[in-house]
Amino acid sequence: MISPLVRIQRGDFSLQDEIDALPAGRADIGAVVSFIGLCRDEAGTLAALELEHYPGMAEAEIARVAAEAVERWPLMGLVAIHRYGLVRPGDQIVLVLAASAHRRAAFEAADFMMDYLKTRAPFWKREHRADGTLGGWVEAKADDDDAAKRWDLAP
Amino acid sequence: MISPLVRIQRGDFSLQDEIDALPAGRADIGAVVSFIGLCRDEAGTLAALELEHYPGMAEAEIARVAAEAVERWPLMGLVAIHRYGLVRPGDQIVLVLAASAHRRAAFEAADFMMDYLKTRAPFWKREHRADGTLGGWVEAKADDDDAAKRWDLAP
Amino acid sequence: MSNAIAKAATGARPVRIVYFAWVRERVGLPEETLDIPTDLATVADLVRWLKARGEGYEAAFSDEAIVRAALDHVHAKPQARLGDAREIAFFPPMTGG
Amino acid sequence: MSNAIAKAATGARPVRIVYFAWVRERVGLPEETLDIPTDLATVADLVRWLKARGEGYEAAFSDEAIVRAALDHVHAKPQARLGDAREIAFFPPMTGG
Repeated sequence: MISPLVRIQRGDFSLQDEIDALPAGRADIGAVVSFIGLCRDEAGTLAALELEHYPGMAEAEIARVAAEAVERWPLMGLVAIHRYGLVRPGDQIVLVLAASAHRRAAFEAADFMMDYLKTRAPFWKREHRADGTLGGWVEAKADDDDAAKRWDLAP
Repeated sequence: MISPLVRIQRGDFSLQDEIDALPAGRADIGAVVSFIGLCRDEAGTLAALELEHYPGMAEAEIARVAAEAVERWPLMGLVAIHRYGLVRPGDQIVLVLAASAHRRAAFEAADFMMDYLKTRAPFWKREHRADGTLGGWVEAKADDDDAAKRWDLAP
Repeated sequence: MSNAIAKAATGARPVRIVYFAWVRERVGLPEETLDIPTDLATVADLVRWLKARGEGYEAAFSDEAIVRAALDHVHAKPQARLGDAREIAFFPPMTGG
Repeated sequence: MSNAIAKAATGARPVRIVYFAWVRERVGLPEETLDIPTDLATVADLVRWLKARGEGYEAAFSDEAIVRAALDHVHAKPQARLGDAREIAFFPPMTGG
């Protein structure tokens, strides 16, 4: 079984670099699904999001979720990168990449990784408003818990 | 509603270029899901796949599937690129990219696009073997039809 | 309709027929323009008419349930009416993606 | 077990407690090392003990059902046993991704 790549970092990442780093010369990869989560600002009132995280546990928890994905699906590559610190609207926050022989496994593994990242990875977002004030902590959504629960069923 | 970008081309494509071409400066995109389909060679006996297509209908049919996706999900970007001609093991064949405010819509739209591309886009694969002989036409899989049928249910 | 009258009068109309993948190989050509009888109502009627044209067609359409059709670039079932379609395509189940 | 006997003898053991996001703000510090009574069995027991320490803790844990915990970097439910955990974390529901 493959070793997932998990990185928690302040700086930006490049999807293309991560795809290029997938095992080259393996002609058994038929499907690569990627997810990029970006900092949104629907209202036009956001200056930045501050991402607080729990160092040590963030890596450990995402690695556990990734190990579960590798257990469930026949993956040939699995990458999860999550940023912390200040991100501006339009900036990348999170990347998940799953490679497999067939598309179903790659889609499901990436989808699963994101659902669990949302509900289990120790990160918290706080808003910095465009008017210079500090906004509130972003509230967790019941939707996300429901999404994660989908995977408790045997696939 | 957005206009999906559909391209049928002989040459390769770049996921990064397509992501970079998504509407910049729109801070309402929170999720970008991409799918890349690659030429596989599990057995080590494949020299190349030859992709025959129906010019005119290939574009039209993928555009119809893309229009259906735009109708079903609140998308801010949708790209579908399919190659024809000769592709070698490890080469990219197809790209789908879906951008939305939230991850569920982006995942589902990309997944839907691929299921319909597989079963409705007029492309046919034939094997060229490593020993120089011409292999058979790749047979369609019942799996793919079943996958496409999932979407007939109202979401 | 004057159009229908004109057709009934001639009894045939020219249609471009295109073939792909192993259907193309069995028929032996990628496309042809044929004068088809105007009394062929559906895709299935046209398939039966084509099968009578020779061995290659017979081989291509030996399992009619497998071969797919499109009328003017739109997928069509065997029972679909040919209507005024100007380009009719036949091909195996698709294997793109 | 000699370990259990040692604990029972001292009646307390040092534990590093870390807080995040609005739990950290309400408690008023990011982390502290506290000598906690060895007779605190579960996460919920520890929360009750912390709430007695002052207003900040009271505010942080006012809705106990909302605050999450982790024992040595692993998510833990209120009824989870503290065991020998050396680092115990409290934080709001996560909003990463």
